[in-house]
Amino acid sequence: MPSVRFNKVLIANRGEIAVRVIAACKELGIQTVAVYSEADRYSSHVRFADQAICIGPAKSARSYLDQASIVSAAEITNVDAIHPGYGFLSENAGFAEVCESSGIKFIGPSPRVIRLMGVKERARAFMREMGVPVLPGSEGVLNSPEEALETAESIGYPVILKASAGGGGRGMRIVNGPGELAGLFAQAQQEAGAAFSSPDLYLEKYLAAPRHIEFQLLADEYGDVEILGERECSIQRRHQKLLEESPSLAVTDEQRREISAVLRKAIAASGYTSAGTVEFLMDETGKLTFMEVNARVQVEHPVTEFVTGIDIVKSQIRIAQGERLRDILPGPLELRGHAIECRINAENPDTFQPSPGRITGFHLPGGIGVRVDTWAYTDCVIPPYYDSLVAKLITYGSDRQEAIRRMQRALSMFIVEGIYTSIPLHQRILADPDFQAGRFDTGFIQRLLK
Amino acid sequence: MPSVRFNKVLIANRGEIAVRVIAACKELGIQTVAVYSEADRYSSHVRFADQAICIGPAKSARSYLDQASIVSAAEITNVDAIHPGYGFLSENAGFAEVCESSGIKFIGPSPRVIRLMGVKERARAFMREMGVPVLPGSEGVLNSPEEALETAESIGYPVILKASAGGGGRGMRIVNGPGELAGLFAQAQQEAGAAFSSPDLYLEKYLAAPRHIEFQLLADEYGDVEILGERECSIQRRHQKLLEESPSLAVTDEQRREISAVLRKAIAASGYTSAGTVEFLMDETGKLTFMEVNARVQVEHPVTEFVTGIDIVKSQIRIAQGERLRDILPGPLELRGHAIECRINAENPDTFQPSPGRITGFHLPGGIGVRVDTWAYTDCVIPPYYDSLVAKLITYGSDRQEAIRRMQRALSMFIVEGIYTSIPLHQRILADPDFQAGRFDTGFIQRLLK
Amino acid sequence: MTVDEIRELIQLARETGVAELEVQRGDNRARIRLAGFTTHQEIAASPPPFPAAAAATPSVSEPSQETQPADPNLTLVKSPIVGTFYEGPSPDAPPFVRIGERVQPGKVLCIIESMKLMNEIEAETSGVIESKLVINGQPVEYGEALFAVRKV
Amino acid sequence: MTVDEIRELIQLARETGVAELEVQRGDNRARIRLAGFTTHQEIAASPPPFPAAAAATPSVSEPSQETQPADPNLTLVKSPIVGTFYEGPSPDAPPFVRIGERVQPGKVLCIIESMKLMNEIEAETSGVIESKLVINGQPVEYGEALFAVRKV
Repeated sequence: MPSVRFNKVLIANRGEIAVRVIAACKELGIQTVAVYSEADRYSSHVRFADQAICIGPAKSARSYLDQASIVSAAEITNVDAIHPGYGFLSENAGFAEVCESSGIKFIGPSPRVIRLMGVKERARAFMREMGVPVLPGSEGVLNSPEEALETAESIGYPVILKASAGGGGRGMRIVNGPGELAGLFAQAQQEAGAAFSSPDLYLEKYLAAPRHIEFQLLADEYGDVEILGERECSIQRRHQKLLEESPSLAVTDEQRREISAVLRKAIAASGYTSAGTVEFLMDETGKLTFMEVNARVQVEHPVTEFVTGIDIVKSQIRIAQGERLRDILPGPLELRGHAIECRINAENPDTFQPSPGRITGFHLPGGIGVRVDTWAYTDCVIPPYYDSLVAKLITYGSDRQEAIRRMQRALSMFIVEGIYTSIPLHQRILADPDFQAGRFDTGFIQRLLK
Repeated sequence: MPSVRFNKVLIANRGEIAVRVIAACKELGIQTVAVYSEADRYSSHVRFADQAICIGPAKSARSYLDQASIVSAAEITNVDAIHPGYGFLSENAGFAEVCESSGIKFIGPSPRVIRLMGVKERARAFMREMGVPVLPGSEGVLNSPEEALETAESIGYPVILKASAGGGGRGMRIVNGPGELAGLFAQAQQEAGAAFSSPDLYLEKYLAAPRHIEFQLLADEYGDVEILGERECSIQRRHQKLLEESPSLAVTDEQRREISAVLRKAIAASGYTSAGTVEFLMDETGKLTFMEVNARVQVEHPVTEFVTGIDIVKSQIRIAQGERLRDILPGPLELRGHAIECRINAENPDTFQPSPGRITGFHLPGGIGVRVDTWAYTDCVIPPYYDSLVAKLITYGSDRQEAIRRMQRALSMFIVEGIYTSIPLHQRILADPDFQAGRFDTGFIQRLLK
Repeated sequence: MTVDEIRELIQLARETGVAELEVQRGDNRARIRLAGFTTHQEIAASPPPFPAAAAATPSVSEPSQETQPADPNLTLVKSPIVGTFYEGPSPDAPPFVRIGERVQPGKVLCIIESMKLMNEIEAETSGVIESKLVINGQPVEYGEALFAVRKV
Repeated sequence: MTVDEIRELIQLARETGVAELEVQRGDNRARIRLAGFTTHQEIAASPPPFPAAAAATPSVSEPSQETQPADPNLTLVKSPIVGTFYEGPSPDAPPFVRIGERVQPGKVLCIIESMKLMNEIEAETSGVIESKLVINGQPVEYGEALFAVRKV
């Protein structure tokens, strides 16, 4: 695979991640093509791309999820590659295949790897084989409620039933004892079948209040893998992350070394290329077990960029150009300082109702250690059709306390008028003594809001 | 000197540096008092401070330079300390004395040290004694044109006559041969007398096309000094810096070590405290010679903050609280990556005429490696009374090339409508092959604009 | 500018649903900004402020309702997909329609090629082809106007 | 533009419920932005509108021309310096002036202490003291209104 240079890249996404990818392309001297729905005509990604193509009406199914429109836009603009961002088509193996068959490089893992990681139970089995710790659970797909019962008895309750093709909580059931199992098995199977066209289930030990910790990886097309430390993502509400940080206070240096070593081996063996994230759960004893792989760039990648100094999106593009990781990375990996990200959403901080509408006043915080990733601007309209992310506010400090204090002052200087935002909620989180002490798990927000 | 905690600090400045100091105070949990002239009533520093006091009309002499008004404002708001920013009263030893005699801590060096550094020829003599390389020149103040002639003969033409109390080019004359000396001596003496109330002159070897390189220092009240590397500031137009970077391509590791060692000793011996900058000239052979000390925070301090990870303004405040440098700094000093600053001025990029007025559209660049320090916002008015600095745009990269490319993309995403800005000039500088190769000196802009 | 005149301007701003109105008459200038508006109005009616940018970018064209002509008897035929516009069934064949030709609903007007598929675009109204707005072989985006048809 | 005209403009802005009104007539310019213009959403969650924020921050008062009263017969005496307001020459002494008292130019109205110096503030116009706008011992900023004097 010789190294090529892309002349032009199409970004099959919208919002802040589209602006993020455009910035990376500009820094690499690559021309950009934005695609947009009618609702996003005045969005920043349209403004900052070299070309922009309207691909359909507001509804995602007919625009950002419409593979034919996007590939047509790529063909008429003659791009070399497509960056899918996150969400939408980013983990769609079929779309990656269509791109490749149209002679357009898909900036992400190969369709085969996307598929492997997309079938949760296969990814789990693969990681277990490679020596990555996984939660006790079924060996593969459960063929019957009886098999589930047997497995559950052997690992002990509570257990969780999960859809093999799943995600987002659908097809999941927590089982607290043998009496509930048969009924919940049937429910989960039905739900999984409806949501993912596959009723396959597997089962794991259920952790009531784990931490959610993920490791960032980069892998080139020559088998080189680098693990860029971890991110602490336990501050979530209904599986939606609100605040992320790196490093995690709960991960020891030894754990980081061990997990990085075993992941480097496993990821290389899987044939994974591009950027990706390996999600883990941490139980009360501090033990990390594999959960799943996100085969794309994550929303929260900037915290890793701050502590490593590595540009993850530029790395993705350069890997797709066939460059070697050792030429892309600035030197030996070194983690420095601490970074925190707050996802500023257009939503009522009390009721969590989305709050689309016109931003009548907008002032971004700046200064030392502050990064803002946003597509918004004064007088823009947050459309009601997509996710509510308005901006990502990321702060860096030489230690966690400095990063927290800096986030607090940046939030106090972040002005958004005309819509509700989650800024007051973030201020509550940051002021909480348990948060400040690092004592939290995925149940933190529920307790905070009680 | 026991360590104290300030409860409240008054910022005796305006614009971006006032906002910068407010941010530092917020991160330290210190209350802030802004002072403002009638022209700055709607400025960001007024908005973001905990209290704000109008101290006079637009004219600086009756507001930001009015010591009585500022000290009165400090007294009625009961602050513990005053941060002077840069410019205005920041290097006014008399003001520092008034503060101290009013029981208010002046965040900067002592009046004695400000005075020493303010008399250029005394500072030069001091540094020479301490072993810091200085340009060949007179031993002290020149008593007569004859003495000047003798000195000039011994070091060789061209030489430059400078006002001992001077700055900003006034009282300066370049002398190319003995025939010109007497006449230019008289002119310079007269100009110095008129501008600085002191006709004292000294003389140095004149360098036609030097680089301008400065070292950042921090010094605590216990004699500890740290040198935070250097900044390359040769991109200037009429002594006004337009673009700064750190590190300088022209400074070798060995030079950096040597100069840092000798400066650490000299600064400690001078009794210097707080932050400061030691300016050097570099001749064509790469030799560095001392020029002067700026006894305050510099406009371009953010490039050093990026490559060292040290918050210089917070360090100033903590030093003034009596804290020790070893407790303030996060660990052993380590320079990482490369940072560049562009000063975005409200001025016509072709004629250099100031361009005050209302900013009708304002969009800041963001994303990875981008920092913006500004007081401006959509719909703000740039007043005609003060300097034309609208924003400082600073980018960081793992190397100089990445920092340059990032600056180029950030400038392309920086939108200011309603006034002219220097953005097009910065784009020209960054695109220049000599600039990109690092081949430049203080004559660069003049050549670029020809 | 009298108060009555300004009142009239405000009334005008209300009626037209603009968010802000700035008027200058010689040395006189008035700027009006309205407080209450709904999202739906905004999306359709608001002029791009900083995104004035969008309109200024040459490669961005403006699809759908915004390109509806003022003349009520004129209808625009717009591309329902992204692709390449072809005026005839093959490079050598004559175009499906010519300027001045009368068309009925169902009449094929052009082909949009998208992902190697040839999609025939049919007339939805009857009328006379008044203009062809794109040239043969040109890429078109979603909602881009292809023909103007005059009702007769 | 007279005060009455500006008053009318403010009245107009109030009546029509606009968010902001800016009017320029030759050299004169007025910009009006109403405090209560926010939508329901903003009232709960949003911080004060940004550029007008200074006016909304309690510790900031508005000096000079902007605080001139609408009544043309009323003159404000403003502090020419930053300092502490004293109504009398010493803590025990009676105030220099009382409400309702008639003053002539040159009459000492109060003292502003600044950096240990006592600065006497004198009346510049003749009239009757209608109100004392600050209390004894209160810190005042530059341009802050101290007294309102009615022309008689």
